[in-house]
Amino acid sequence: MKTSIYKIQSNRALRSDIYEMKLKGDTSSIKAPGQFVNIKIEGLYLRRPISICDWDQNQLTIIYKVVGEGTERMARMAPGQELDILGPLGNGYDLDKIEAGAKEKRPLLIGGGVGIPPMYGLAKALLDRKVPPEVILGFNKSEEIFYEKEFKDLGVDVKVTTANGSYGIEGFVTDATKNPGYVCACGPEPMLKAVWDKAENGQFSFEARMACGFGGCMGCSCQTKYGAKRICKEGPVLEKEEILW
Amino acid sequence: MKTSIYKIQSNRALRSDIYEMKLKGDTSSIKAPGQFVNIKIEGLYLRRPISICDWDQNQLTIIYKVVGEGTERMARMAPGQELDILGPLGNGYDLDKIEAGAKEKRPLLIGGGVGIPPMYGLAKALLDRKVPPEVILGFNKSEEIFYEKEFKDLGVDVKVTTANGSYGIEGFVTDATKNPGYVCACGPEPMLKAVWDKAENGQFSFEARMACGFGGCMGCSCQTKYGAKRICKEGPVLEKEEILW
Amino acid sequence: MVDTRVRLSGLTLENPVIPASGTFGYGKEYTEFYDINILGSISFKGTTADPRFGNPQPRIAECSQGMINSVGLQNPGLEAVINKELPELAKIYKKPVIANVSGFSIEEYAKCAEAMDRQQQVGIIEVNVSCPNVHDGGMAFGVLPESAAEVTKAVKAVTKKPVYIKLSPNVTDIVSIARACEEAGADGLSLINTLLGMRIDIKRRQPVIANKMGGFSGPAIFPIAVRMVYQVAKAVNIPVIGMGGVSSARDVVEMMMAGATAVQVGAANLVNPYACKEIIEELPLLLEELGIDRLEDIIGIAE
Amino acid sequence: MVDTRVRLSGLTLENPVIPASGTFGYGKEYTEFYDINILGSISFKGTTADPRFGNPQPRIAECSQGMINSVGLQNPGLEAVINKELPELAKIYKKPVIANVSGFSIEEYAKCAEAMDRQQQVGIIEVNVSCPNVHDGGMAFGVLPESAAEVTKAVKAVTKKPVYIKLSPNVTDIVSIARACEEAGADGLSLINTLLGMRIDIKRRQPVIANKMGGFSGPAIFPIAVRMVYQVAKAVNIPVIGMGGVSSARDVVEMMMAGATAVQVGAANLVNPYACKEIIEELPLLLEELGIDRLEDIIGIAE
Ligand SMILES: Cc1cc2nc3c(=O)[nH]c(=O)nc-3n(C[C@H](O)[C@H](O)[C@H](O)COP(=O)(O)OP(=O)(O)OC[C@H]3O[C@@H](n4cnc5c(N)ncnc54)[C@H](O)[C@@H]3O)c2cc1C
Ligand SMILES: Cc1cc2nc3c(=O)[nH]c(=O)nc-3n(C[C@H](O)[C@H](O)[C@H](O)COP(=O)(O)OP(=O)(O)OC[C@H]3O[C@@H](n4cnc5c(N)ncnc54)[C@H](O)[C@@H]3O)c2cc1C
Ligand SMILES: Cc1cc2nc3c(=O)[nH]c(=O)nc-3n(C[C@H](O)[C@H](O)[C@H](O)COP(=O)(O)O)c2cc1C
Ligand SMILES: Cc1cc2nc3c(=O)[nH]c(=O)nc-3n(C[C@H](O)[C@H](O)[C@H](O)COP(=O)(O)O)c2cc1C
Ligand code: FES
Ligand code: FES
Repeated sequence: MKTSIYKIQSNRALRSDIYEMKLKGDTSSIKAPGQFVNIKIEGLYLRRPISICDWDQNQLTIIYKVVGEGTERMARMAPGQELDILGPLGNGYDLDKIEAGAKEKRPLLIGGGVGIPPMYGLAKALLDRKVPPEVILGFNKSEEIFYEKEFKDLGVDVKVTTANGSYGIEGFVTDATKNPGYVCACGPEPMLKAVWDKAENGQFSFEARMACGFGGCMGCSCQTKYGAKRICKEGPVLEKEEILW
Repeated sequence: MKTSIYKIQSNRALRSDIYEMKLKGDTSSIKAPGQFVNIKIEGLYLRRPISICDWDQNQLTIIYKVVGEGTERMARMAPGQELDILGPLGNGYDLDKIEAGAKEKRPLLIGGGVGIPPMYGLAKALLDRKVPPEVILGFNKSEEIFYEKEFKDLGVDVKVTTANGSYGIEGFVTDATKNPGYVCACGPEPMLKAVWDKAENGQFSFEARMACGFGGCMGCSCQTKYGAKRICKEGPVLEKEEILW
Repeated sequence: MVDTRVRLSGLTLENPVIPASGTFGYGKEYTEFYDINILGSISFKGTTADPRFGNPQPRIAECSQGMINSVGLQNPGLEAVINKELPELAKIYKKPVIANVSGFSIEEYAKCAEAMDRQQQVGIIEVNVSCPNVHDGGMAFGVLPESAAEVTKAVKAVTKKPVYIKLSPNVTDIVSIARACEEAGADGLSLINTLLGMRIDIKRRQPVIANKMGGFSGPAIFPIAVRMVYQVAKAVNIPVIGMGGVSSARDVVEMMMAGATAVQVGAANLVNPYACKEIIEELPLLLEELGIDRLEDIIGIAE
Repeated sequence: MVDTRVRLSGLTLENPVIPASGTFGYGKEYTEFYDINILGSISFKGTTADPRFGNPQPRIAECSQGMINSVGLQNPGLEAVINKELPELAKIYKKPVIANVSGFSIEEYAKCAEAMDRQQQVGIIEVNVSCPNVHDGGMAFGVLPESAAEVTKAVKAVTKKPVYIKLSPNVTDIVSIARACEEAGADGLSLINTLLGMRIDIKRRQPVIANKMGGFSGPAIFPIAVRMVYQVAKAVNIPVIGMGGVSSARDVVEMMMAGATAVQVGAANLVNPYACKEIIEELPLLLEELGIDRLEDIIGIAE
């Protein structure tokens, strides 16, 4: 964990309000998919936490949705610009546990909205381990869909759900699976809860408003079965059995 | 008076801590030398007031000394960058009065340190009126000298004083003139006071910490014989006889 | 079309955006930038009975996202304001204005208010019991419920126009002061005035401001202002004009959701003379984006 | 070489830079960024008698040049702090530390202080009578001279270590509270704690923070902190630890010229984990530039 300077290599709109940014810089400390980075944006006080979507030796990919001032500014950034980034942060998904938990059935990765990006890195990591996952991507409507092709290009099974049925399976991510076994999920809290209710076991990634992102302020703490955990440090990924709703 | 966007054309060091910046933009409202502009600097709250040194149809020249955060940032700016500038502001020198006041002797322009830049524009304006001025430029030591050549290139008489005698006349600006007649001066307050004591008549340009620069806040008010005046609006140039020390 | 009107004690403003006292003079300087008749109203520079030069120079200091001023109520005095400034203001601005008055004694407040009561264009009298820039008096009245109430009563006794008391944020319990003013008959409250602040010039090893301390305002104080507007609006039944760091249409909406019926814009005008104009233009677009048809519906909506 | 040492009640700090309570945990997280032994001291997270989770989520909001937190004194409780956190802190940090303690009753303050009195590494006990994030108690003690004095006396009675009272800025007259603490036997004062602030999410039309209000800190509050440190340092004869928005060596110098003997850095650590390190490295260079040989010489130099 450290702060370092990354240079923007590309910053393209995947749809009107979702961007994919590729950054060149030191990725050597990234330990697991599901970790995140904390991005300093000139003129704003707090850094902005964004999940790592993908990385290789010296390139980092993030995907972000424009929801406020920080992400608006990010959307206007141009290749060549440098960013002060703190990371990698958080625990990320525990691949050993996924492998162990998904002996009978294939692991199921479920992403909703901007919970999708970390599932991409996770899918790749599982493929590397020869534990090919199944993937469900949830959207509200067909116009919102992004990264379906990128997942398919990995060679994994991908199901897409849309709440209004305009594409893929009509309904929510939970409508695309009957008896989910070991699930890794990231997305809005109501989705996480619905998946949690159904899944046998798994890992769930949470969001919280953060000040530091590295465990210094207790701003992001949540209650778990094993006491308080910091989403930024002991999270963002929690085990199914420890989660208290 | 309005805010508009100017583009930096050049930004060169005249000496280690003094820079000359040329800006492209609308100069059509400039009425007189001695007016100033108020520059927005990204990340700082208040604008920075800087005198207009020179201008032509679409170019503005300013000269500034690096003394704090704002001017430090300006020194790092590169050609092509755009600046949000409010101006022209203030009254500027009254050329009619100079002409009327300098019937017997030539008008004497005295600039000290960063009080020198407005004297350049003033000298040019007086030359245009066929009222060639004499100029005295005051510095502490020879290494501090700037713009001597530029003044000479205008074809005006220029005397340079240095406090330590390392160049030109040893002493202060007042040591370079016996019986100054009509004087226009800009520089540090002790210099203005010394010149004011000696001069028959003239116009003196003052500084004040400003919030708005256009008369809205009363932040810059000073007492004069005729009541309170705003340095940014009724100033920065005051007549000799109205100044209260 | 979005309805941006708001009502303040019988006055209907076209929009809630009002330049704050002391940052807009009597309007004249801003006519060079835009037609000031777009403004909801104008709170003009604080008037005292006698002319005042104010405090010695320097009286401005920069801060991170804000500024300190120690202007100290510079104004030409009641007579000149009424005979010269207000007639000139009437020429350039056609709506009711807010007369901000100050004083160093209860009598002075009453004297100023009484004179303002007779000015046709004055729609509201805003009583500044909270200026941190005058040594005795001024702020002292605003930091205790009793003295704030006393000023309120004295002013109410001499005017039929709505009286708004402008509160100081430099207090332990702004709600108790707000309540005291309401009980004393205030028709509304304006808050917040500046926070007492200080900067030191580390090269000169001296305070930047000649008066040492001054009034701190600008975006930096916005979260404190929102908090106080929220607390006060929940506690009283009279309208609150919210201010403190407002610089954008978003800030206006946030202030109103906290409980403000109208909003004043101070320091923002100084660094961007078009600030109020930009806010007024942006406001209907933002409201549309947020799905708000009638601006008045959001007053105090945040629970 | 510039001498950056400062003395606090018999303790000599190598430099005046101390991470502020609640923004540095027990130091561990920061060891990943730099060797924390460069720090003048550390004020660790506020301790209460019992473990506390603190307030519900969300408890962080962004502001212009600052932030609001409503963490609400999350800590593992006195026993765990003493048996687990402090022994671990002793392994990674070798100098005396500042034990920040809180309470919901006079007895709780005394209990925490008494336990801290027995901890060898604790050099100073910092008594937080000013947390705005706990509903009853906490801040209430810090807003009245009488109750602040009462807490001071109760803590002084149970410890021989220097006792610093941490004051709230959310008061009308901080000087009266400072004086009351001094008279009650305080060895020093720490100020300021956070200002009570609030933000509203205009899309959700609700306060951002679950608890509605929270403690506002960061560069935005610096001018208020400088003013209060100046007022208090002039009024008392005990050392003042200054804080509130300090983010650079320049800020440290300004705070000390206002009267602080040492300086705490809070929010700045959160947005830049290297903040204290950078300040400590920059400080001697800045002092040299300003012609200051001995840092202690500038304490309170601004008149
Ligand atoms: C561990 C983690 C991973 C994330 N990964 C992604 C991702 O890969 N892609 C993506 O689009 N978004 C992601 N988010 C959400 C993202 O952090 C917010 O959308 C972003 O901070 C909004 O910033 P803004 O300035 O545009 O919005 P504003 O609303 O202006 O932000 C104001 C403040 O609120 C915080 N905030 C606002 N929304 C959220 C949120 N949902 N979660 C946490 N803080 C928030 C901001 O960080 C900032 O401090 C992640 C959040 C967390 C905690
Ligand atoms: C009418 C006028 C014309 C000026 N013309 C010039 C010029 O042509 N060239 C030049 O180099 N300087 C000029 N100055 C001074 C210039 O404004 C300051 O040097 C500059 O604002 C310093 O900014 P800073 O951020 O570097 O310093 P900082 O000290 O960091 O500034 C902090 C605050 O103090 C203000 N301030 C600091 N010094 C002064 C000062 N001397 N006068 C007014 N405000 C100050 C700044 O504007 C800012 O608000 C002029 C000042 C005025 C009032
Ligand atoms: C330069 C200046 C002068 C002010 N003069 C007055 C005044 O005369 N009367 C008054 O009630 N408030 C005065 N104020 C306070 C403002 O009206 C307003 O309450 C405060 O600045 C907070 O708003 P802001 O953060 O938008 O500036 C003044 C503020 C500034 C910056
Ligand atoms: C996240 C956070 C937690 C805090 N927790 C405590 C605490 O436990 N005890 C305490 O005395 N102050 C606490 N504070 C206040 C700080 O110690 C400091 O007084 C305040 O933040 C002002 O300094 P700053 O502007 O540098 O942050 C906390 C501040 C923050 C930002
Ligand atoms: S955000 Fe600071 S501890 Fe998690
Ligand atoms: S700087 Fe505002 S009136 Fe002169």
